[in-house]
Amino acid sequence: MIEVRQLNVVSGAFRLVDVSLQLEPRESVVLMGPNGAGKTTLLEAICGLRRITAGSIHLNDRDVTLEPPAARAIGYVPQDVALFTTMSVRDNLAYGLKVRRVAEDTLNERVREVAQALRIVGLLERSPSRLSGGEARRVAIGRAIAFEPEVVLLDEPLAGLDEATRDEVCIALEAMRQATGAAVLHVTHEPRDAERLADRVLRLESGQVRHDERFVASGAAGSDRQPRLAKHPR
Amino acid sequence: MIEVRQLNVVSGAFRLVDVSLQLEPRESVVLMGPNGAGKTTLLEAICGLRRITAGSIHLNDRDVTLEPPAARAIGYVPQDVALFTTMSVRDNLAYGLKVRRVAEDTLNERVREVAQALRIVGLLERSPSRLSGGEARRVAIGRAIAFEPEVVLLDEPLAGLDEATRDEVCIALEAMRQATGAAVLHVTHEPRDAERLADRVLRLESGQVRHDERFVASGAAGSDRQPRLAKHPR
Amino acid sequence: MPVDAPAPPHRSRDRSFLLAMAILGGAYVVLIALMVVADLASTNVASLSAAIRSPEIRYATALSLASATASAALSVVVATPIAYLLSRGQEGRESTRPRARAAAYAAVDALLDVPIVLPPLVVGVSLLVLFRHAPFSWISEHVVYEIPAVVLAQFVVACALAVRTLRATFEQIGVRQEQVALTLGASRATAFWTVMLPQARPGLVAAATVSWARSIGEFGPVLVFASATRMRTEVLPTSVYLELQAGNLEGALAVSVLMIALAAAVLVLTRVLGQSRLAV
Amino acid sequence: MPVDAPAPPHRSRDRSFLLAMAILGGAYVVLIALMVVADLASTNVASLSAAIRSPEIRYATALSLASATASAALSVVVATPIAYLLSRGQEGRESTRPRARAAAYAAVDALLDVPIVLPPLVVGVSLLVLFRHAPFSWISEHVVYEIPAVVLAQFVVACALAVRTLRATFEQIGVRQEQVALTLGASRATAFWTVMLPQARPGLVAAATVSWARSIGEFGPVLVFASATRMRTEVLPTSVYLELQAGNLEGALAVSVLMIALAAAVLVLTRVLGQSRLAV
Amino acid sequence: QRPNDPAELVVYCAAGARPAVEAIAQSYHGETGVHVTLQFGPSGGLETQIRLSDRGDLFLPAAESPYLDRTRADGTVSTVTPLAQQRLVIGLAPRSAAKIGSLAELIDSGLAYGLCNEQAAAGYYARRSLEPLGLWKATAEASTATLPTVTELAEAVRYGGRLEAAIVWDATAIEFGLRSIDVPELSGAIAKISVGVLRSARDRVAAERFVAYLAAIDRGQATFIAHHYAGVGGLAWRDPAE
Ligand SMILES: Nc1ncnc2c1ncn2[C@@H]1O[C@H](COP(=O)(O)OP(=O)(O)OP(=O)(O)O)[C@@H](O)[C@H]1O
Ligand SMILES: Nc1ncnc2c1ncn2[C@@H]1O[C@H](COP(=O)(O)OP(=O)(O)OP(=O)(O)O)[C@@H](O)[C@H]1O
Ligand SMILES: [Mg+2]
Ligand SMILES: [Mg+2]
Repeated sequence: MIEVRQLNVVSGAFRLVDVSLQLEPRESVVLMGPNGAGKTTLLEAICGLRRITAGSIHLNDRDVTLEPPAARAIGYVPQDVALFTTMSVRDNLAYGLKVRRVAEDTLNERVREVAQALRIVGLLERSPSRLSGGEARRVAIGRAIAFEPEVVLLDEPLAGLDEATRDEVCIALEAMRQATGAAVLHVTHEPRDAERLADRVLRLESGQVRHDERFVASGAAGSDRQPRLAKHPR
Repeated sequence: MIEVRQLNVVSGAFRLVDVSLQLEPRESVVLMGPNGAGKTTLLEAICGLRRITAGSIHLNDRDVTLEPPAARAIGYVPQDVALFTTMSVRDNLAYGLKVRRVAEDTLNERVREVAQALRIVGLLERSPSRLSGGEARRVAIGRAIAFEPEVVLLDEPLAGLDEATRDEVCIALEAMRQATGAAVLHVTHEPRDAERLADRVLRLESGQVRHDERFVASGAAGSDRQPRLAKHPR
Repeated sequence: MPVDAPAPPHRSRDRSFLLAMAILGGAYVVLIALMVVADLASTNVASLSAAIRSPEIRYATALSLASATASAALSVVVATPIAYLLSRGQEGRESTRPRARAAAYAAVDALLDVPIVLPPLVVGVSLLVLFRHAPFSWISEHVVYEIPAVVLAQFVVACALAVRTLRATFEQIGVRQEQVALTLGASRATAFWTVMLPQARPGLVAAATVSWARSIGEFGPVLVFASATRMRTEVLPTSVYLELQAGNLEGALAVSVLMIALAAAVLVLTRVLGQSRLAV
Repeated sequence: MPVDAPAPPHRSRDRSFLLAMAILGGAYVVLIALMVVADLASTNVASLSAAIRSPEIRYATALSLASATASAALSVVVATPIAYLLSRGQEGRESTRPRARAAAYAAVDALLDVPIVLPPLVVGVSLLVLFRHAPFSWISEHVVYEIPAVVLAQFVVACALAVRTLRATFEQIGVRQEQVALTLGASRATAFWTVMLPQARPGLVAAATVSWARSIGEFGPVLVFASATRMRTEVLPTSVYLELQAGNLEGALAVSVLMIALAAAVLVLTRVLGQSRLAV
Repeated sequence: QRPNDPAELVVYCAAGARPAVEAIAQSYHGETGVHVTLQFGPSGGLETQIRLSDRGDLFLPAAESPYLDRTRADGTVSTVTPLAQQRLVIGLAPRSAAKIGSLAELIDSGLAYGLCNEQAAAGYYARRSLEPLGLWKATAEASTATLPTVTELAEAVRYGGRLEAAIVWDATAIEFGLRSIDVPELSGAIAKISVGVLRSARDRVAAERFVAYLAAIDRGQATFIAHHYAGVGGLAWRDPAE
């Protein structure tokens, strides 16, 4: 569950003013909006990577506005991928589990699971520095979901993926959501992805978030997610 | 004009074996293929950034296989954007003109033109470090085309652009091609982009390049480019 | 306006650029090599073997190696947090009191150059002066003129050099990977250990190298603060000094050559070991 | 298996980590500050004003500033190509003769530590010995015991420190931006000047700082190679040494304090100027 | 310090005097079992160490004046005992063929020669003896370089290449293999090497005992003479402890 209330962020000349949004558990929401609308800024603020000037952020009914990023337990896929360059792909995937001191066995199994779902098993021992764009993106996704966070923020997770992989990654993300009941906020520019992944679509434009009428309908109709939502009435 | 003959590149465990392809002047060709197929590797080899183990590369009927990158005069948009972090956006755009000692006036005008076409006029005095993903991508495109190269290699130039901007960038790229008669090789994963931009679509798969039948038809039918191609019968 | 420069100039320009660089840099490398050759030519095998057989020199060698290693380790350990805090602190420019903060940083920064700027003997004198006063005077008896003084004297200068090197390194490294580590649940400490430090590896190696080399070559502060007592606080630079004072240039150069050989062996070995670990 | 750590420990752990770092690093900063205070306390206004009024000290001040600046500039100019070639050369691992290449690098690398490892007096002696032989002997009369000797003696050591710092910096910087510059038509030289060097700015600043500071504090090599002729080759560290020889501790510390003040002023000023240019 | 053990003595010793003093300390240890710890350094540096550390028993600088004069004046050192003496000479590079009979000839010859800074003993004595003769200014002005210690100066003449001569101690000249030339202008420049007992000495009796040994004509002084210093006369060794 993510709730953002009247969030204000200043980033140089750019500012987000009084942005509010709300995600139920298990809900998958797509955030769209033109380049430079502040989508990444918003996600980073939710992660705790941006100083916010006003407003509050609640995750699972806990006010985390002043918490450090680590306390928020968010699975975050940055737009710029930002893999850990000094670790192998395996260690990148395992990072969130290692810092939680997850037992060796569980950890290895979980890494294998994620790698299989994202089709990066063959890359596990490689260094991230020479991965192709699409490979790197998948590792970033795997790193964010391996520790099974309850809140997942994905900043253009499908950018640079080929068609076949895109399908598989969508399936993997959906499976992850089913398994953990996480609330997922995606950023994408691709209406197709929005249609496919979203229970709801939000638009960020001139600093304001609003429902996208086009997608609310199709998203609600085109998926079997509504019932599940009902099971978790906030 | 780009001609690649029997190109071999080794990159760790990955290798491109005997890749050949050919682009006429003014031709716009889209290169597709799964993640990790070697598209970026191929583009970098054409740019002169990879040591090639066999084969040759010809640009405008000149064998550039042993030339340094600067002598090839290719407009290259890297997949990882790689803007010059220590310069303003304006200086990024002007870089290719500056190193060619283009007169101040021409340079300024050209930068303005490109910035307008790509809708980044407002960013000109900014540092690249805080640009949004889509903004940065557009700057990278502008930097590559500002000096009006005769050969342009674009590695996923539209990734991360919002829909409206994507249209405008496509128009700008098309205008550039009209104006300079450049041969353009795009990499993309998006069939829509392929359809829209390509005279022809090539597929790179398991180290081999082949025509994509689906797109050859649609590309030829759906555009008015065939006549222009005919005017330059190589 | 397609601008197409002709091809050949490019390649030859690139060559002459690299050549110019190689000449400029090579001149210095050759100068150093010639200095070493000059030293070698001015000593002789007899002096060298006398040096190696002398128990005083052996003791000094052992003490030099041990103290320089201790001092370098200490330097890196202490310089790392300083350099990290300085480099990361300055990024938080949106501070509430930017002026005061900037002034504090400038002051600390200037202070950190003091051990490099101070003439060597004065570093030793300053330490002596310091150890006349509490709380240092409480342990003065176990430090001044004793082995801990050797390490401390070396450390004071070496650490300042390590800070400079590491700070440049940390400033070069972006915060992005650290940020992602934080979102993944790492505490700042964990992010620092697992993400930041591995990225800083070349800088850490350079800092360790430079502080070790400086420590082993350190003379002035050691002479004043630890004294030059044979078989107790005599390190190799002290041996060299004493030989020079006794008019034994061959002996002094023999010990210097020994130092060069030792240092080269240690540094190359460390590098090779470090490299092979890296190459995995 | 959603793992959700409770909140409070995170923040307090982060705090204690930063605190631990601040304490570890702060200890050194405080130590240096105390050394400066100790020096200040052991001198007096009379000695200070005597130092400032003495024409010899004034001359030494001017010579120190000028020679250190020359030496630092020269160091950065020479160290940059060395560091660049070393850091970029090693990346081309797909070389035809990797073994030979690696050995050559290791040798140059070890050589570059020699001026840091050598005890100060030996650096001076080595230079003296070198200048007895052609081709150096041809210009010996204009160098040895003259002002060029001051600069050369400072440069030999300062440059080695600059190389270490810059090399760590260059290794930290990826080749990507340089590569893109090449595709845009830049020669390697142009790419180096316009793309590489600006990225290396923190390292260049650190290298300049450290070599300037080291040059102004340099004593042993200057003493031997340039002598301590008053009003000719006397620099501030020599003045300090002479005061110490004369048993005038207050005077020696007064000159030292002067040096610290000068160096701090210069370094802070440079930094402020540099920063403001950067802040655009 | 352990009271009953053979006491350990700490002696601050000018680095230039190391060869002689080290030998003496060794034989003293052999004869009495007392361990003598020698701390070497430039005399002025040692003086500073003594003042700042308030430790040690004896101070043996490169020359009595000015070091022991100063320290005696402020009470840092009490009794001062002469051990040997040396005189200033012109040291010529071993390879040099120059024929020099006086300081004036040296100045006129155009040979590059060096002096010691007057803060060091050798410079101090040179000035003190040449100033009354009205020669100091000319000597200083015609010199090529001034070095802060006499050993670096001698080293420079022997190996350095540029200096051909220098005003140095006779003992130093011999030690560094220079041709030592007595000149009339410097005939009065004789410096005593003396040892002073420090105020900080914990066991004055032990300190005086070693001083006696150092000064004994058949012990310490003999060694100094063997190291090219001139003697100052005195008594043979009689252990005061017996
Ligand atoms: N320091 C700054 N000064 C001025 N503008 C800034 C600064 N930092 C960020 N911005 C601007 O803030 C806007 C929001 O950036 P953000 O990365 O959040 O956009 P986005 O919605 O993620 O865009 P994209 O779809 O391209 O990724 C951008 O226009 C960016 O240029
Ligand atoms: N040093 C290496 N060792 C092993 N594999 C490597 C190495 N360097 C590159 N590769 C592999 O080469 C393949 C080609 O990479 P390239 O970046 O050219 O792919 P791409 O077609 O551009 O993919 P994408 O669509 O994801 O951008 C990738 O699978 C990559 O992992
Ligand atoms: Mg974004
Ligand atoms: Mg690619």
